[in-house]
Amino acid sequence: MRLPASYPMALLAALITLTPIYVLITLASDTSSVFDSHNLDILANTLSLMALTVLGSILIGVPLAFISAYVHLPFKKLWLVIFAAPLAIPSYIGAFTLYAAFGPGGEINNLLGIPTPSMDGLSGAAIVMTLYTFPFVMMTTRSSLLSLDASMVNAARTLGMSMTQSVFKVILPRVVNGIAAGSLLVALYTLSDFGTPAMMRLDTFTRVIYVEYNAFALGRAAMLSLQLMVIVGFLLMIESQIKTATERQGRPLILFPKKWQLSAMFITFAPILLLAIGLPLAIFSLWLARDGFSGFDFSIAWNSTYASAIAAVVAVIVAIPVAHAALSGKAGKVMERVTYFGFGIPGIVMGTALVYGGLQLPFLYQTLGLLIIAYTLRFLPLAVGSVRTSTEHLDPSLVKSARVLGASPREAFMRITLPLTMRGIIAGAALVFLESMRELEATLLLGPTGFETLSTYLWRVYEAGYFGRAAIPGLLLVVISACALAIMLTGEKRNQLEH
Amino acid sequence: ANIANPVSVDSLPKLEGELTLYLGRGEGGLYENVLQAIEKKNPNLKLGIRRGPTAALANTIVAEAKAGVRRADLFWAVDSGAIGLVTDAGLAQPIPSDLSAQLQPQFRYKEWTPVTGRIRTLPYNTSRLTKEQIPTSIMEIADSDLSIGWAPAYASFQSFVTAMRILEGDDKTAKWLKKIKKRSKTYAGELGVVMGVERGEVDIGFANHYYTLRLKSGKPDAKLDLAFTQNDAGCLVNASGVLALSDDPLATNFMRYLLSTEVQSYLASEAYEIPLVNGISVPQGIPSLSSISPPKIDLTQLADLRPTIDLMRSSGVL
Amino acid sequence: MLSVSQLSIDYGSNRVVSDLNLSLGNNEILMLVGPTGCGKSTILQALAGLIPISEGEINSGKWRATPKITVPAEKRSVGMVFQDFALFPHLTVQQNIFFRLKDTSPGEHWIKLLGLDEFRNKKPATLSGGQKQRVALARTLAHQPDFVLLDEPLSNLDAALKDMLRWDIRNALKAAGVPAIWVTHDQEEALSVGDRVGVLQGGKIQQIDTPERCFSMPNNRFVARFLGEASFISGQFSQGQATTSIGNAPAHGVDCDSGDVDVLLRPDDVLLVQSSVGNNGEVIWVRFEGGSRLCAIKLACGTVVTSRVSHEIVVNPGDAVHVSLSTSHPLAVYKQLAQ
Amino acid sequence: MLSVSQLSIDYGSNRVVSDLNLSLGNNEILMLVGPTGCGKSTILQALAGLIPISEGEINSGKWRATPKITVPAEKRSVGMVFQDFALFPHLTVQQNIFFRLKDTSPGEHWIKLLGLDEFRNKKPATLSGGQKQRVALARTLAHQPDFVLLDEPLSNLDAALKDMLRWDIRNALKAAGVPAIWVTHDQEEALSVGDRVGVLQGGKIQQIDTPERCFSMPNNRFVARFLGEASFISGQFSQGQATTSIGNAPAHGVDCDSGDVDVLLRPDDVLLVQSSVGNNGEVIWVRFEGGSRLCAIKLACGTVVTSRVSHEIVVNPGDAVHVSLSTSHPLAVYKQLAQ
Ligand SMILES: Nc1ncnc2c1ncn2[C@@H]1O[C@H](COP(=O)(O)OP(=O)(O)OP(=O)(O)O)[C@@H](O)[C@H]1O
Ligand SMILES: Nc1ncnc2c1ncn2[C@@H]1O[C@H](COP(=O)(O)OP(=O)(O)OP(=O)(O)O)[C@@H](O)[C@H]1O
Ligand SMILES: [Fe+3]
Ligand SMILES: [Mg+2]
Ligand SMILES: [Mg+2]
Repeated sequence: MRLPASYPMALLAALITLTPIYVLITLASDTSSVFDSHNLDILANTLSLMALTVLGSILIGVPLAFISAYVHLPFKKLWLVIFAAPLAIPSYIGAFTLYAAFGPGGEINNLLGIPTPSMDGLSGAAIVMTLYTFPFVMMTTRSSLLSLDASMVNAARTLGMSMTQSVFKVILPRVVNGIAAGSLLVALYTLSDFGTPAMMRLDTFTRVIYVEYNAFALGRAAMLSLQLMVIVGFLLMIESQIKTATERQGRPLILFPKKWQLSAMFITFAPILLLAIGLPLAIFSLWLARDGFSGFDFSIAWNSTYASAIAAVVAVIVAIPVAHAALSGKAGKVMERVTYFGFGIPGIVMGTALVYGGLQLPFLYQTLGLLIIAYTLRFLPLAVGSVRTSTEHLDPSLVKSARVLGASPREAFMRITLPLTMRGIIAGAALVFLESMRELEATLLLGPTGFETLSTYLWRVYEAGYFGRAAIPGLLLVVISACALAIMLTGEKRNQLEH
Repeated sequence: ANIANPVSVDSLPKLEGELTLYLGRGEGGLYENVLQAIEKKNPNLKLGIRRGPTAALANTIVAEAKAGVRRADLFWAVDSGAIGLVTDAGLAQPIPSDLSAQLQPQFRYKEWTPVTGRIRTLPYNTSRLTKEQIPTSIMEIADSDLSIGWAPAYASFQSFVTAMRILEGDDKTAKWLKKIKKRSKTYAGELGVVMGVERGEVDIGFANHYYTLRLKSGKPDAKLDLAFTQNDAGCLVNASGVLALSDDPLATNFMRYLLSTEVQSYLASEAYEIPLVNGISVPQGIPSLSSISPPKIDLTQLADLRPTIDLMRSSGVL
Repeated sequence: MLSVSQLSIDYGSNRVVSDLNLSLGNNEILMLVGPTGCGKSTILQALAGLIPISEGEINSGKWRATPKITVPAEKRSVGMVFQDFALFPHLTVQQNIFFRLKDTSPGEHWIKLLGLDEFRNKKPATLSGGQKQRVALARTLAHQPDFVLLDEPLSNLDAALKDMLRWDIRNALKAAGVPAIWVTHDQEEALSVGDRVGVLQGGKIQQIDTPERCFSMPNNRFVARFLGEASFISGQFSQGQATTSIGNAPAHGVDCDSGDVDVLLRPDDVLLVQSSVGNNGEVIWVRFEGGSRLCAIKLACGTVVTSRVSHEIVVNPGDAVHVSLSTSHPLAVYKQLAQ
Repeated sequence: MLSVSQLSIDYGSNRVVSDLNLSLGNNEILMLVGPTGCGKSTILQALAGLIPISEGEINSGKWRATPKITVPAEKRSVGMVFQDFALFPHLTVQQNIFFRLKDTSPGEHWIKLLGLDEFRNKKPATLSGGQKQRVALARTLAHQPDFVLLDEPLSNLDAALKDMLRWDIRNALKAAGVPAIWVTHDQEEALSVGDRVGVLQGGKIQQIDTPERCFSMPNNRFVARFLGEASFISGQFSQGQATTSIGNAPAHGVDCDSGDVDVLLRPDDVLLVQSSVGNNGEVIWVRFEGGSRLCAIKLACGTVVTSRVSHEIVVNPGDAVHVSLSTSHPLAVYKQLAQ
C-alpha cells in the first residue's frame, strides 16, 4: 500500500498545530496540577455555558440554515450574508454592548423608558455566545441540507406525515453530521472565549486561566489550558462518533412560503439578528453621537483586511492536504482532528505559547509572517472543515478521467480537483478571514510592532472607555466581513451552476 | 527629601533615533495622545508601539529575554505587578537619580519610575446613599449592610488585597474577603463595577478612581460619586510605571518626557490620572493627594501577587 | 379512482404541463412515458400534492384539489415510489415500512409477500438496489394508499434486475388492487407492464390508449418513433388499403382518409427474403438481438426500412435482399409531410 | 492490441477478479457483461492503471504492467469513457475535448463527426445526457488512445437515447479503428453491439465468444439465463439429438455427451399454436413487447417454457395452447442437475 500523497503535508500541518500544545506542556512542566475541588463548580459553569450555547446555536442556526437552504426568498444571498454577519463582530464587543443596552439603567431603559431584564450570569453569557456563534452551525448545517435529496421528504409526506413533522423526523436526522460539526466549533469557541463570560459575570474555566495568567503564573495557566484541552479532546471524540449515512446528492427541496409564513419567519429571526448586529452598531453610533467624531485612521482597516486575506489564503493552502488526508484514511483522520486543538485554546494563552514558539524563529518573530502563521494555527479547522465537505462531494471519476487523458496526479489535482472544490475552498477562506478579522490576542502579541488592526483598535478604545470611537471601526469590521461573505457566496453560486 | 521641580518639555533634550515601547493595558487610548504629542515634538524619533494586556507583555518581555532577543526598549505598564515581574527577572535598567528626584519620595525606585498614580476609591450611588453612610475604614465595610460591586480578577484589586495583607495580615484579609463576598456582585472589570453602581445594581463598589471620573465626564448627571477610606489599603495609591530595558540614553530621555509638566498635566486633566510630580493639580473631582491619607506602602512589595492569589482562591473569591 | 381534468402546472412563469386530462379506473395501471424533461415527474408531484397546480382539477373521489383548494400531500392518501427509492437511511427496513403505521399488519403482509423478512432489521444502505426497491414498494403499499404513483421506479437498477422487478411490482399492485400511474422512459417497460400507456411530449399528452393500440396505431409520428423501432415508407391510401413500392396492406388513416401518405412500418411488418433474383434492397446494417436480428434495408428509392428476422437467418450488411409488406392487421398511415 | 494474462485483483485481502485472460485484436470491440459487483469496473480500472494489480500481466504492445512494474495511468495511452460521463464541469465542451491536446485537429475531427459543433462553447451542465455522452466519447477518441475502455457508457441515459447512442459509439470506435472493452449490464447491448462478448461472474470469466455462440450455446446455465429469457426442459440426449416431451431437435452437449439432460429453450425455439385439440400447456402470462408477445406456458409436467409469438396472435393467460420445439440449429443441452 502506498501512502496517500496528502499524508506528509497533513502530518506536517498537524505537527505544527501541535507546537502551541507542546509549548504549553513545557511551560506547565514545573507546575503541579492546580485543579482543586473548588474548580468543580467552575467546570460546571463552563460546561453549562457550553451546553446552553451549543443548544442556543442549534435552535437559531438550524432553522436559519433551513430557511437559507430551502425556502424560496427574494434576495436570498443577501439574507445569507446577514445571517452570517454576527461572525464579524468580536464577541466581547457584543457582550459589552448588550450589557450596556439591557437591564435597569441600560441604554434601552434610558432612551425608550422600556424596562428590560439585565443581561448577565449564565443566561446572559449563553445568549451572547449564542448570538455570536450560531452562524457556525448555520453554515455547516446549510451545506449538509443542500446536499440532501428532496425525494425523502416527499416520500414522508405522501406517507401521511406533515411538512413540519417531516422536518424533524426525516430531514434533521440526516444532517446530524453537519449540525455536530458546527456545534463542535461553537463548543470550542465557547471554551476558549474569555471576554463574554467575564463581562457577563460568569465564572468559567477560562477565567481561572486568566487569573493565573495575570498573576504571572504562566505555568499554572498553561497547565489549566492543558486541562481544557482534555475537554476539547472529549468533544472531538464525541463529534467523530456522530455519523450519518452518506447519501447520493440530489435536487434539494424548494419551499414556496405563504405570506404569513414569511412574516412569521421575519418576526422570529429579525430580533435575533438585530440583537446580534444591529444593537452593537446602534449603541456605538449612539456613543459616537455623544462623543463626537474624532477621526479614524482608515489604514487600520486595510491592515486588518490584508493580514486576514493572506491568512485566509495560507489557511486554505494548508487545509487542502489536511482535508484530503482526512478522506484518505484513518491516520489522516487523526491528523485532521489534531488541527482542531488550536481552536480551543484561550486566545491569550495561545498568544503567549506562540510568542515562545515564535522566538525560536527570530527572523519571523514580530513579523506579519508569524502573525499569519498564528492565524492559520488558530483557524485551520474552519478551513479544513469546509474544504473537506466539498471534496467529499467530488466525483472521483473526474480525476480518473483526467489521469487516463494523460495528466499526472499533480496536473489532475491542479486542473480538476482544485477548481471543482473551489466552492469549499472559498467558503473556508471566508471563515478564516472573518475570524482573523476579529482575532485579538495573537494580533496584539505577535503582529509587527505598531501594527494595528480593527480589532486591536476596538479593544484599545474599549479599554479606554472611548466607546464612541468604536462606531466607525465596528461598522467597518461588519462591512468588510460582509463583503468577504458575499465573495464566498458568489463562489458558491458559480459552482452550483456547474453541477 | 527634596523634590526637584518638574521640567518643561521645551528644556528636555530632543529625542532622535528608534525606540520601541511596549505599552501595557489599554488606557493606551488616553496615553495615545501623549505619545503622539511627544512624537510631534521630536520628528526624528521613530517610536514603535506594541500594545497589549499588561501581563501578556510582561510575559513576552521575559520570554524574549530567555530567548536572547530584546525587542522592547521601554515598558510602560499600568500595574506594578507586571513591573515587578520584569524587574525581578533583572531586565530593567537603573533609573538615573536626577529623574527619580522629580518624584515624591515615596515613589522613587531604583529600576523603574512611576508615571501617574491611581487611588483606590469607593464609587457610590448618590441616589441610594450619602457619603456619610459609608464607613471610612475599609475593614468596617465588611460589617456594613451595603451591597457591593467588585472585580476580584482585576489586577488593581489584587494589588489592593496585597496591600491589605501587608497592612492587616493574612487572617484578617481572608475574613474580610469572605464577608464581602457574601454581599458582593462580581464584575469583569472595574469599569463594569462603576457602571453597576451608577445603575443602582449595587450601593458601592471598589474601583480605581479614574473609572468614575471618566464615566461622569461622559454623563455629567450620573448618580455617582467617590468616597475614600482613610489610612488603609482602601485608599491605596498605586502607580502606572515605566522602565527601561535598554541602556540607550534615548530610553531614559523618553522617560523624562513622561514626567514633564506638560505630560503630567495632560494625564491629570484628560486621563484623570494622578500626577506624581510637584506642582500639577490633581484631576477635577478628587481631593488633592495631601487631603487624603493613603497608607504608606512600598509599591514594589505589591508585585508579590502569588500569596494574594492563593489567599483569594482559598477564600473562594477567585 | 382518480380523475384529472384540464390540469396545468407552472414553474414560475414556465408552463411545464398543460391541459392534462386522464382518469384511472380501480385497479388500473397507467404507464406514463416520454422523453427526459417532458414533465412526467412534475405531473406525479402535482398529483401527490407536493407542488401547487395552476389550473384544472384533481379528483380522487375522497378529495378534490384545484389551484384554490390545496389539499396537502399528507392528506391525499397517495402512495409514491421514487426513482432513488427514498428510503429513510436512519431507519431499518421494518421501521421504514412501518413508518407512521398504527396497525402494522399490512406492513407485515407486504414484508412477507415481497420476501423482505430476512432484511427487516437491516439499514437500507446495506441492501442491494433490487431489495431497496422492494422495500420502497412495501412501504408504499403498507400504507394502503388510494392510488399509487411510481416515478421511474426501476431506472436505477440493472437491466437484468429490471426485468424481474417490473413484474414483481405489477403483481404487487394488482394484488393490492390499487390504481397506479407508473412513469418510465423505457418503452419496453411501458408497453409490457401497464394496462394503458400515456405518451407525453413537452408537457402535453400525445396519446393514452392500450399498449397495443399505442404501438400499432400511434396518434402521430412522435409516438410511433418513441414506442419502438419505426420506419416510414411513402404510398397511396384509399378505401382502407395502402399501396407502397414494397407491396400493399390493409391500413387505417390516423390523420387522413385518403391520398398520399406515409405508412408506418414496424420491423415485424416487413418480410425479408434472401433470394438470388428480384431483390429490391440492400442490407445496410444488422443487429443481433438474441432471439432475432434486426436489419436495415435501403430500398432503391432511398427509403430505409427495418425488418426483424429470425436469428437462424444469417444476413450481412451489403447483402441484396427482397423485402415486402407482410401483415394482416391494418397499418397506420399519416398524411405525407410537405417537403 | 491488448493482452491480459492471469490477471488477479484484490481490494485489501479480498480477491475481486481472478485469473483473467483475454486478448483483444486491433479494432475489435469486446463487450463485458455480468451482474452488479462482479468486478467489471475493477477490471477496467486495473487496465487503465487506476488501481494496482495483484497477479498477472497486462501487455499493450507498447508497455507491460505487472504487480511489480507499475505503469501510471497517464503513461498507458488508454481512453476511458465513464458511466457518469466524467466531463469536467468547469470547462466548455471544446476545452473538455481539447484537454491536454497539443494538436487539436483530432479534437476537431471528432467534434465534427459527432455533431458537437454547435455546443462547443457550452458547459456540460447545459447539455442533455446524450450530448454529454458524445462529448465524453469525443474527448476520449481525440486523444488517440491505443485502446478504449467504456464503463457502462449508456447506463445513465433514457432507453430511447440508448438505442441510438449505442450505434453512434460503435461506429465511432470502428471509425477510429481502436480496440475497445465495453462494460455493460444490459444483455441486449452486449449481444448487439460488440464483436465478442465476455460474461463475468464473481470476478471470473464464464465465457468469451461471439454474441451468437454465447447466446445459443452458453457455457453454463448462468450465462444462458444472463443473456436472455431462458427456460429449461428435461430430456434425453444422444447422438446430436435431444428428445423432450414437446418434441425433438438437434442438440449440442455443452458439458456432456449423452444421457439425461436439460435442454435450453429460447422463446424463439418454442412454437406456440392455438388449436382446439391436442393442447399440451396452459398460458400463465403474456407480455406485450411491441413487435411480439412473450408467453409463458406451463406444461402438464409442471415445467414452464416461454415462447415468443407475433403480435398479431392474441393470446391470453389461461388459454390452452400447443407448444412444440421448432428449430433448425442445435440446442444447448446440459447435464441434469442432481435433485
Ligand atoms: N423545481 C423546478 N423549477 C423549475 N423548473 C423545473 C423544476 N423541476 C423541473 N423543472 C423543469 O420542468 C420540466 C419537467 O421536469 P420533470 O422533472 O417533470 O421532467 P421528467 O419528465 O420527469 O424528466 P426525467 O425523465 O428527466 O425525470 C423540465 O424542463 C425541468 O427542467
Ligand atoms: N474501493 C473498493 N474497496 C473495496 N471493495 C471494492 C471497492 N470497489 C469495489 N469493491 C468491491 O469489488 C467488487 C467488484 O466491484 P466492481 O465495481 O468492479 O463491480 P461492477 O461489476 O463494476 O459492478 P456494477 O455493475 O455495480 O458497476 C464488489 O464486490 C465491490 O463491492
Ligand atoms: Fe484600569
Ligand atoms: Mg422525472
Ligand atoms: Mg461498475
